[in-house]
Formats: sequence, C-alpha cells, structure tokens
Amino acid sequence: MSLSILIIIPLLTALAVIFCRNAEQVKWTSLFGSVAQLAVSGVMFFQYNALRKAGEVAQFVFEEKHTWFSFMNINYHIGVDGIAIAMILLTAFVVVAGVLVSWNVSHLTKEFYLLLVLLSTGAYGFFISLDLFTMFFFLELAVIPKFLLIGIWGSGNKEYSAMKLALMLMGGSALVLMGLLIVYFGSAASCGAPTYNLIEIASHRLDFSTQMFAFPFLFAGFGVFTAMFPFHTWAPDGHSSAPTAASMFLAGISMKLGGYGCLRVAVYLLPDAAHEYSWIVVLLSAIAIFYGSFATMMQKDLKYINAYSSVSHCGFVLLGIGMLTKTAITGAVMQMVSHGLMTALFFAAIGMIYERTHTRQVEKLGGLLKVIPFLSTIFVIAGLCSLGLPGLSGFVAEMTVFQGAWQRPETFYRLATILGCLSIVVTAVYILRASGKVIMGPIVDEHHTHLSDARWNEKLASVILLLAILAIGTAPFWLTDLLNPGSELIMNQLTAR
Amino acid sequence: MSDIGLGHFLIVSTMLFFIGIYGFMTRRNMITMLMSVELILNACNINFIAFNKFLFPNQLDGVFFTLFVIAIAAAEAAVAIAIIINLYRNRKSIDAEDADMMRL
Amino acid sequence: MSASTIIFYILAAITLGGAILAVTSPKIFRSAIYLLFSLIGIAGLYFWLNFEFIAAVQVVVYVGGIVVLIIFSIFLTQGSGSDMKDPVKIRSLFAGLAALCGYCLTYYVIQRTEFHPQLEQGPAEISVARIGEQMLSTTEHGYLLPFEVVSMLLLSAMIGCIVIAIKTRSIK
Amino acid sequence: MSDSLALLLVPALPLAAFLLIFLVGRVYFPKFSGILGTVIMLATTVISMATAYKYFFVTGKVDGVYQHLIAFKFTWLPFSENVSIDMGAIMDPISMVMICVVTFISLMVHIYSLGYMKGEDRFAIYYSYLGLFTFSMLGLVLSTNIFQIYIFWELVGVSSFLLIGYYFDKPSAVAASKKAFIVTRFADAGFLIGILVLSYYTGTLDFETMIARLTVPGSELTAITTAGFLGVSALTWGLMLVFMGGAGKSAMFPLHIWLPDAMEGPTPVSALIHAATMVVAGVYLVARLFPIFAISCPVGLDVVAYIGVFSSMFAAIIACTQTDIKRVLAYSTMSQIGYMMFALGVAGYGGENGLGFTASFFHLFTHAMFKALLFLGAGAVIHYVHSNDMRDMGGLRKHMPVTHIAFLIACLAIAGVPGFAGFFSKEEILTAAHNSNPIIYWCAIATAALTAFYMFRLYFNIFWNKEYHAHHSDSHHGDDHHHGEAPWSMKAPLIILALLSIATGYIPFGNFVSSDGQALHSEFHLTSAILPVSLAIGAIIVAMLFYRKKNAVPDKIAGTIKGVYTGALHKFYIDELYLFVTKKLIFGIGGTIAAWFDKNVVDGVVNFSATVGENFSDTLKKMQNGKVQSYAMYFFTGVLGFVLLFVFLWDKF
Repeated sequence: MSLSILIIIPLLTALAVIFCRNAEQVKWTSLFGSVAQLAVSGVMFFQYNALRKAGEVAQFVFEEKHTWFSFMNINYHIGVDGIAIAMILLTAFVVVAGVLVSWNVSHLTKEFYLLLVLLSTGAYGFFISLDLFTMFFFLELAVIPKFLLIGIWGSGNKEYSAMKLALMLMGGSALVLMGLLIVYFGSAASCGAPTYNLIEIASHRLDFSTQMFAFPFLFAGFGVFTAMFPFHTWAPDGHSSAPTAASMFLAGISMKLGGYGCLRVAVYLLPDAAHEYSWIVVLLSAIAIFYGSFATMMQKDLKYINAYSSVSHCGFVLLGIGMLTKTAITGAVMQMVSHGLMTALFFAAIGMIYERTHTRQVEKLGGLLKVIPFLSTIFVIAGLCSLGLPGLSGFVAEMTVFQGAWQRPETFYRLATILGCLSIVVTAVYILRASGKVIMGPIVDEHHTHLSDARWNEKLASVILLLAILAIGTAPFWLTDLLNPGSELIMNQLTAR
Repeated sequence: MSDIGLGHFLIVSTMLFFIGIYGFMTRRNMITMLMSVELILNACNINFIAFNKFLFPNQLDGVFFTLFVIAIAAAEAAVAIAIIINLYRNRKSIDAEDADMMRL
Repeated sequence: MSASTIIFYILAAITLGGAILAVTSPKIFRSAIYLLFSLIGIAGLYFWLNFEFIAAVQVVVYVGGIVVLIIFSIFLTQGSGSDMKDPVKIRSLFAGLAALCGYCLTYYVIQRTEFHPQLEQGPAEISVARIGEQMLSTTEHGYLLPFEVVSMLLLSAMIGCIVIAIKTRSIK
Repeated sequence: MSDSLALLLVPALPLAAFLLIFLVGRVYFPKFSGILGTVIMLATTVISMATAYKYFFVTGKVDGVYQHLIAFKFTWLPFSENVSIDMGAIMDPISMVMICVVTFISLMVHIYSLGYMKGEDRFAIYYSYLGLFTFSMLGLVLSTNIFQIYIFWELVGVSSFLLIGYYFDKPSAVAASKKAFIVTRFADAGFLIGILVLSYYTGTLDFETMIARLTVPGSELTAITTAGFLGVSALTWGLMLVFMGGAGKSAMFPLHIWLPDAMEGPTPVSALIHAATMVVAGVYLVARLFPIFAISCPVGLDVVAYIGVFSSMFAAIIACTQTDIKRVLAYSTMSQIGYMMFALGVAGYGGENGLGFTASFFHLFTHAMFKALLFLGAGAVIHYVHSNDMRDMGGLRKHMPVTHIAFLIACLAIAGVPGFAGFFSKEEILTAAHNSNPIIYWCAIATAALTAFYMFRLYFNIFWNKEYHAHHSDSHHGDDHHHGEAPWSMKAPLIILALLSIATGYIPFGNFVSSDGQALHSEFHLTSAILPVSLAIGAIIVAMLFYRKKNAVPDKIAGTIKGVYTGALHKFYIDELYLFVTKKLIFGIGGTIAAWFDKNVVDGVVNFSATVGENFSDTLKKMQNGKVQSYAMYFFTGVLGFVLLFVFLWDKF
C-alpha cells in the first residue's frame, strides 16, 4: 500500500472541511475522514504483520522516496516499522476520539476542525518520515495549530498558556533543527555527502565527536516536546487552558512526537553519544517521574492533575529510552502508546465533566457517580489506568519499562528504577484522592444533582479509547510483537560499537 | 592668497557641519531644526567652492553644485515651513517631541 | 600674517560663532538673527575666494530669502521673545559628544588625505557670463539638464507648499 | 472435562459474570443479577471442587508425591527470550485447596448477599464486583508465574477497593477504600522490586524454574547470594521485598492499618475478602515460594515468623478493647493470619520439619470457614440491629436463635475448644512452634488465650449481657423493623458454614498438603494440647464472668491497666503515626516542595526569560519612538560607525 495515503486523507479532509457549508457538514466530514484514517491504519497494521510473517526482513516497509530539494539532498522519503505503526494507530484512535469529543464546539466550528485535522496531518507525517528534514517539516506543522487551538478556543489564562506553549515548543524545535543540521553536515564525513536520509546515516555511523555534539541538541529539543524535566512547564498550563480535544491531542499525540523523536533520531542515529549521555537522561527522567507525581499531589484543578501526571508518565518513556536495553525501549514505546490513549481518555472525561459542572476544581466537585455514572466510570477507569492497574494498558507498559530498566546493573540505574517503582504509590495517592473526592463521596454542589450523562458522541469517543486501552492491557503480546523488531534494530545499533 | 589653503576651509566647513548636526539633534523647535539644516547645507557649499577653487580652478562644477544646492535649499525651506505651519495649525505646537504621529 | 589671512580668520569666526549661537540661543528670534550673521560670514568667505557671484547669490537667497522666510514663520507660529523649551539633557550631551567625535574623525581624515591640485592656474575671476553660458550649454561641461530639473523641482516645491499650507475649510 | 479446560473455566466464569452483569445486567435485569451471579458461582464451585477432587485422588499423586502440574500456560507479555509474563494455571496441593476455599466462600457470600443486599440501589454492581473479585482471586491462586500473581494481586486490590467503597457516598467508606488501596499499593511496590530482583538473577519469572534455580546449587544461586546491597544478599532482599507485598495484603504489622478500616464495606464483602480469601494471599505467596525461603534463605523465614507472631499478639491485644464488632473480627483476622504466617516461618522443608507448612494451610482452611461464619453472623446481627457497635446489642440470643448457635460454634472453633475445627489446626501450629522456637511458642499460647477471651467477650456482649430493646428503631423503621431473624438466603450459609466449622477439623490435612508433596502424618499429642485448651477454657470462663451479665468488673480492670487499655483502644496510635508520616511529612512536605519548586524555580526560569525578552523588546521599542531627532541621532551614530569602520578597518584589507 502507499503510505502517502496517511497524509493524503487528512489533507483531503481538511480541504473538504474548507468547502463545507455548515457546522454539521464539517463535523461529519471530519469524523468520516478520521474514521477512514483509522481504517487505513488498521489495514496497514495487518498488512505489516502479514509482510513480517511472510519473512520480510527490511527494517522499514512501504518505503517511498521522491526528491524534494535536490540541491540540499532533501527527499520526501517515508516508510514505517513496527514502532511507527504503533504510533500511527495511537494517533488514529486519539484523532477519532478527539473529533467526537469536540462535537459541540459551536464557536468557529470549521476552523476548529480544520486545525485539528492539520495537527493530525503533522503527526502522521512525522511518524512516517525517514528523511530528517521532512520529519522536521511535519513537526513544525504540528506545532502551529496548537497555538491557535488554545489561543482561540481555550479557557482560563489562554493567551499566556498558548504563548508559553508555542514559544517553548518552538524553542524545542529550534534545538532540534540545530541538531539536525549538525547531523546533516556531520554525515558528510561518514556517508560521503551530507544527507538527511535516516537509514543512510544509521548505516554509516557518524563519528564520535559529531554524535556527542548533536545529541544534547536533539535530545533536549525533543525533550521539550515530551515535557522532560525541566522543560515541562508548558504542559500544565497548556493542557489546562486547551479545549478538550486539543488537550487530548497535545498529551496524546504531541508529547509522543518528542518521545518518538528521541528514540528514532537521538538514540538511533547517535548510539555512542546515547551511551555517554544515558546517565543524564536517566537522572532527568527519574526526577521527572518522582517530582511530577509529587507536584501532582498539590494540584487542585483536574486538568493540572492530569497534566502533571503526564509529566510523570512521560518520565517513564524517557527512563525506558535512557536505559538503552531492548526491553526498556519496547517498554518506552508501549508507555507512549498507553499514555497517549489513557491521557486522552482522562482529558476527555475531565472535559466532559467540566462541560457539565463548569468547574474543574476538585473541592467544588463531589459524588458525581450518582449523577453521571457513565462519565464517572470512564473517569475512574482512566484513573486506574494511570495508576497502572493490570488489565489496562498502563500496567503493561510500566512493567515492561521496569523490567527493562532493571537490566542495567549499576547502582545508579537501579536507584532510578526503584524511584520509578515507588512513584506508582504516589500515583495511586493522587489518583485516588482526586477520584475519591470528585466521583465518590457526597454531592457537594446542589446544582450538580441534575446533570445529564454522556451523549452518544461522548460515549462513542470514550468507548473507542477504552477498547484500545483494553486491547493493550489484556493482550499485550500483539503490541510487543509489533514493537520488538524495531527495538531490536535500535538495540543492534546501540550495541555495535 | 598667502597661507590659507584648502585645509583651512575644510576645517571651517567641518566645524560648521557638526555645529549644524548638533543643532539638529538638540533643538526641539522645528524652525531651529530647519536652521540647523541650512547650516549643514552651507557647510557643504563651502566645501564645493573650496574644492573648486583649490583643486580645479579652471572648472566651474563646484559653482554649479553650490548654485543648485542653494536653489534646492530654498525650495526645501519653503516646503518645510509650509509643513511646520500646517502642523502648528493642527497641533498648536511645533515641538519635535510632540510630532510623534509616525509611531505606531 | 597678511591682511587676507586675518580677514579669513575673522570671517571664519563670524561664521562659526554665528552658527554656534544660532544652535544654542534659547530665544528663537535671536537664533534666527545669529543664523543671519553666520550666513553673511559664509558669503564673506565666498568673496574672499573671489566667487563674487556665488557670494551674491548667497546673500540674496539665504539672507534675503530663507532667513526672512524663517523669521516670518517664527512670527506666525509663536511669540519671538519667549524662551524655547530646553533641549533634552541627555540627548544634548550625547549629540555634543557625537558631533565632537565626528569632527575629530573628519579632521583626522582631512589631515591624512593628500590633495593634488591641478597645476594649471584658472582665471582669477569667474565671470557671470561664463557661468551663464556654461549653465545653459549642452556641451560636455554644460549644466542645462540639471538646470531644468532644478527648475521643475522649484515649481513642484512651490505647488507643494501651496497645497500643504492651504487652509482647508472642512477642518475647523 | 480436561484439567486445562476446567481450570480455564474456573476463573473465566466469574469474569464472565462480572462482564455480563456490569455491561448488560446492570441496565436490563438488575434484580435478576444476584441470581445469575450465584448460579455462575455455583457452577464454578462445582467445577473447582471436581478438579480438586480429581487432582487429590486421581491424577495428582505419582509415587506418593503430589506433583506440580501445569494445566495450561501461554505467553502473555514477552520481555525477552527467557523472561516473560505467562498466564497459566498451576495444579498443586496449595492451589487446589485455595480454589476450593475461594469458590466455596464466594458461593456462600453470593447466596448470603441475596438476602443481605436486597433492595440496595446498586445491587447488580455489587454482584459484578463480587464476580470481578472472585475472578482475580482465582487467577491469583492459580498463577504459574510470579508476575501473573502480581497482576492478580493488583486486581484483587482494586476489587477490594471497589467493594470497600461500595457505599461511595459515605466519606468514611471512601477514605477506607483509599487507605486500603494505597497501603497495599505501597507494599506492592516492594513486591514489584522484589520480583525485579529475583527475576534479574534467575533470568525467569516462572515459579517452577525460579524455585528450581534458587534451591539447587548453581550459577544463579551463587550469583544471587553473592550479590548484595548494604550487606544483605540479593536473595534476602528479593524475598523480603516480596514478603513485604504479602505482608501488605495479609495485614501484617506494620502494614495492617488498612484492614480495620476496610470494614466499611458491606459485611459479606468483609467475610469474603477481608477474612477468608484475599487477606490470606500473603500466606499463599510465602507458601508458593516456600522452598526458596526454607532451603536458601532461612533468615527470611525467621523474619516471617517474628512478624507473624508479633502481629498475631498485637492484634489480639487490640481486639480485646474494640467495641465495633466488625473491627474486633478484623483484628481477630489479623491475629489468625499472624498465626498462619509464623507457622510457615517455623517450618522447614520436607518431612517432619514441614509440619508448620501443613499446619498453616490447615489453619487457613479452617479459619476461612469459621471466620466467614463469624462475619456472616455478625452481618445478620448488624442487619437486625442496624448498628455495628456492641454497646447497642445484647440479649439477642432469643431474637435470632439460628445466628446465635452458628456464632457460638464459630467462637468455639476459633477459641480452639476441642472437637471444633480450629482446635485441630491451631494445635498443629502450636506443635510446630513448640518444636522449633520457644519464644514463638509462648507468644502463641498467650495469643490463643487472648483469642478465646475477646471472642467470647464479643459473643456475650452480643447475645447475652443486657436485654435487647429495639429502642433506637422507632419511627422511621416502623413495624417492618422486626422482620424476624433473617431470610433463608442468609440463614442457609450460616448453617452450612457452622457444620463445616466443626467438620473440616477432621480432615487429615497432612495427607494432602505438605511442604514437599509427600504425605505428612502428624501425631496428635494429647499432652501438648492440655495447656492451650485449659487456657482457652479459662479465658472463656473469664469472659463469661465479665460479660454474661452487665457488671462493672471489666471497667474496673480497664482502669487498673489504664495505659495499656487506652493504647490498645487507640490501636497503639499506629494510624496516627502513619498519618503524620505520610500526610504531613512525605506527601505534605514533599508535595509542597515539589509544587513550590515547580511554580517558582522551573516555571520561574521560563517566565523570567520571557520577562527579560519582553523588557529587551520594550527597550528596543522605545528607540522606535517616532521622534525625528532620535532617529537622526541613531542615523548619525550609525554613519559615524561606518566611517570609522571604513577609515580604519577598510585599509587593512
């Protein structure tokens, strides 16, 4: 199949949205487009599995290459491996749910959906790119719509948040660009001519000094996207001001761009530097995990709670990447997928509750299970997934990270892992505190006694995400089978000194 | 003609020029700024004449330039004063500090 | 020291002194008068260099034209006797410094440069007729075209002045 | 029916019940859900008993040794080639005993709840949660893989959380459910690290492989015993951390604080989860890893023994002072689990040394019967009186005769009066303790006496003491308060369990369960039984004197040992200590610091850089002020700069 379909469908959807005449048409068009995309992603997943089963050994399949700017050796070069497919499936799920959740956006509906679709285009493009420049192009494409989504449809201190988010992410992508340029010019020595081609750079290992030079830029740059400590502060403000769907996209997709970039570009292309710097990565992620969870405990706003817990959870992604063992890397990708789905579900639940109660303050809410049982159940399930309950995706991912992380025998790495393990207790504390107050207990506000439960679109969105979470949580082997070849190749790159 | 040479004239004109510059930058009244500009123009004129006299005595280019400059200076003064008067009518002030409509 | 030298220094002193006073005097009308002296001093310098025609033009246009224009505009815009607002302190300091630096720099350049005068001597006196002929000639050293351009410029400036200065009725 | 199918069905049926009721039944047939759940549970019970029967009497024994059979196993989550989480079902004596206990008690509770929970709003939800719990517990006991046990460990934790918080609009219930979850979660974090330690050195997560590698000398065993941290070997660390998980679930001191509060849940739930099944998971876990403990890490076993005996005694003392009948039972549960723990702790591997192992499981088995009975009886009482406090009760023997008799049998059983089930199992434990460690033995004897005392304190306070007046059930309950003792659905389980509380004692348990799989014939020494039995009977008599009729003696005695009494009444202030350490110290200070740091330092830097940028741009903006003269000045300065550049630098090129 042609991978470009993954970009063409959203673009066509965007085009169709532009020509829609009213809000209803816009919504249905976007929904149709995103469902089509989900279907295509699913088909791709099965085709990929079939190919692998048939003995396909190439690292990337469905490759396509067209020259874009020949004088700088920039190509439109795309292809996927298992890791990319997992990320694409995640994106497709989150996008469908996001489109459904936004059903009653009444202000500038067309523009809202247009931006959502554009954002998803950026994400898809990023995940399938094999050319560093193309990758960067799509990364940028995913940043701009966020600024507008928060700035226009946001709530609270939205201008500040939008500005902060856009500036920090732009700063991050500036670092990424620097790193990419270092890699590009550094590749002249090893590949003969400067190139952006990921496969080519990987197969001709860059020289050590270039790696050491480029790694901090790339890792910090992508780290900003994935809310790495101490570059995480855009996340809480951004999430809390963003409209529901934007929060979902932000936490579910956008933060994953960073994680994927760290893995695919920083670690894969710069393996020697990754070894050298791994202690810094582990240190930062251990701090993020523990510190994020403690910071979460003091939050009073539901969205802040989830945003800080995202910081903590994304710490697991970086921890897994920083440990540089195969299991840990697989775990990191699983954690990305799992966290993407779970946090999207959580944000969706929070958004739906907010839409009804008009408050997100924990102390102003209470006893919602009695009034809106469906939404409350979704909230609790998302919370349980976040605290790593077996049967839901969070557990599987975290355990894989821990198991992989423990393979590093040095005391420092062990301590980081133990810190990670202990953070699941803290996670339990804040999740239960929040859900104990909001969902259970007596009803606090008497206005809340007549709330209406979820509508069809909200139910559908929740169920779609929930199914994906359960699919990973109850039968994780398909996901590991999908990811393992990819992480094995990264591992080979890392071990071949 | 004794011992006064080109250098002397140039120094006089330079001094005049920078006095004009100083005036232009410090005077807040537009009319005095205009006067400063006249000084600057005159400093140039002196240069033209001096160069013509000392370096190319058998040509007249310096003279012509001086003439043209004088003509243009007259025109400039006329236009400037017209603007100043118009400004004064509208804002009751010809202080350069007050004339900041260009900003934003 | 010959008399002509002394005369040069006197003229230069008038010019520069007038100029300095013109840009520093707190009263605008006086400032205009000092400017007048300065301009006359310049005219004197032209005389000293034997450019009588230019000197005459200088006197006629500047002294008789522009300064008068300026004085009229002063009358039109404000009382002549009152003090003007003081210049902004920090800026005048800075401007003085800049002017001084600029002067030093230029002085240095003038000192460093060697001028090479064309050796043949020209006529001691430049006749008005020669100026007139050359200005309207179309030969190599003719200035007809610039002359025409300047006349167009003057015309347009005149029209421009009228347009700008004309009182529009709508604005009251 | 093949074993693998049967053991697949055993956990799958309750799961199906959960899904069916939660997704469909809740909406479409809420009333019928209870019956549905019970029927499914009955089927599960039958299947599991049949499987156990087949194992014990037909297939399990080869050459006189019970085998570890794997009914089925599949890879669930592969980590690397050798290390993977497998899902499977193991068949060995302890798992077979456990599935019988779990399914049977669960069935009793299902039946009992039909009456007890009747008319509740969330009746269907209740049954679905029961199904979820039963599924998780069965998955736990059938685990073949240490990570599988961890998975189900968490799942029973969450179902316990859901059931404790069943009355979710009651803040105390919510707090209790949170507490239970978080405390056990903390213990589970230790468990997880323990798993990581063990799996790292053994290179497997599979129980059998792990046990084999850690009991037979080999490279793995050498590696794990030589590697160490803080002077303790990695093996001990690993096992202790795993035991920490077990201690958390089994409410061993100091991780016991959640159990008394967990009584906020509906009483049948307490009977099922917090008395008979989930809380013994810790015992089961230690038993599962018993060969490693016994052969390679005796130090660990000593720790288990001392923690067990201390918890047992500690809980018994507290139980003497509590007035909430469910809390008394909760502490009694903790005490009895302590018994099982130290029984494991004093056991050795194989032969006569393994008596403690057998005794522990024997006690687990009998305890499940009479403790469930006690809770269900207490539930019936609470159902009747609408209060948990024994001061509101008294003289109920005439009002509820069936419950009274059942409760008495249970009390006699737990007190260890000869002829009842508890006597046999306790006697075996005491013998095992006597054979190995005198300190533990004497503590155990003392605990046995205390047990008899507080149980009969409870019994007399409920059923004798003062006459019962339904004074508090006035207007709002009206006439239908005196609805008689209890419906048959509640009485039937009481009767069945009462009979079993006597009968199970006569099972020759050593024939089936022993540390090494071979039959263990324990002789019964009459002499050794004299002391504990006489102490127990003495304690019962004391309790009778104190509480049979209302009198002032107990208060006087409480007055004379005031310090101890107040301490015990306040559970020795462990709760307060925890609250202080966690809420104030760790979460309070840690959270505040983290939040402060985030707001002021991390965010501060971001905002500061933004402010600097803004101020800089403001300065630049001021230069663009629309004033000609300023522009002129910049222009002039610029020209000057260029002139300088050209004059001085240009020359050089």
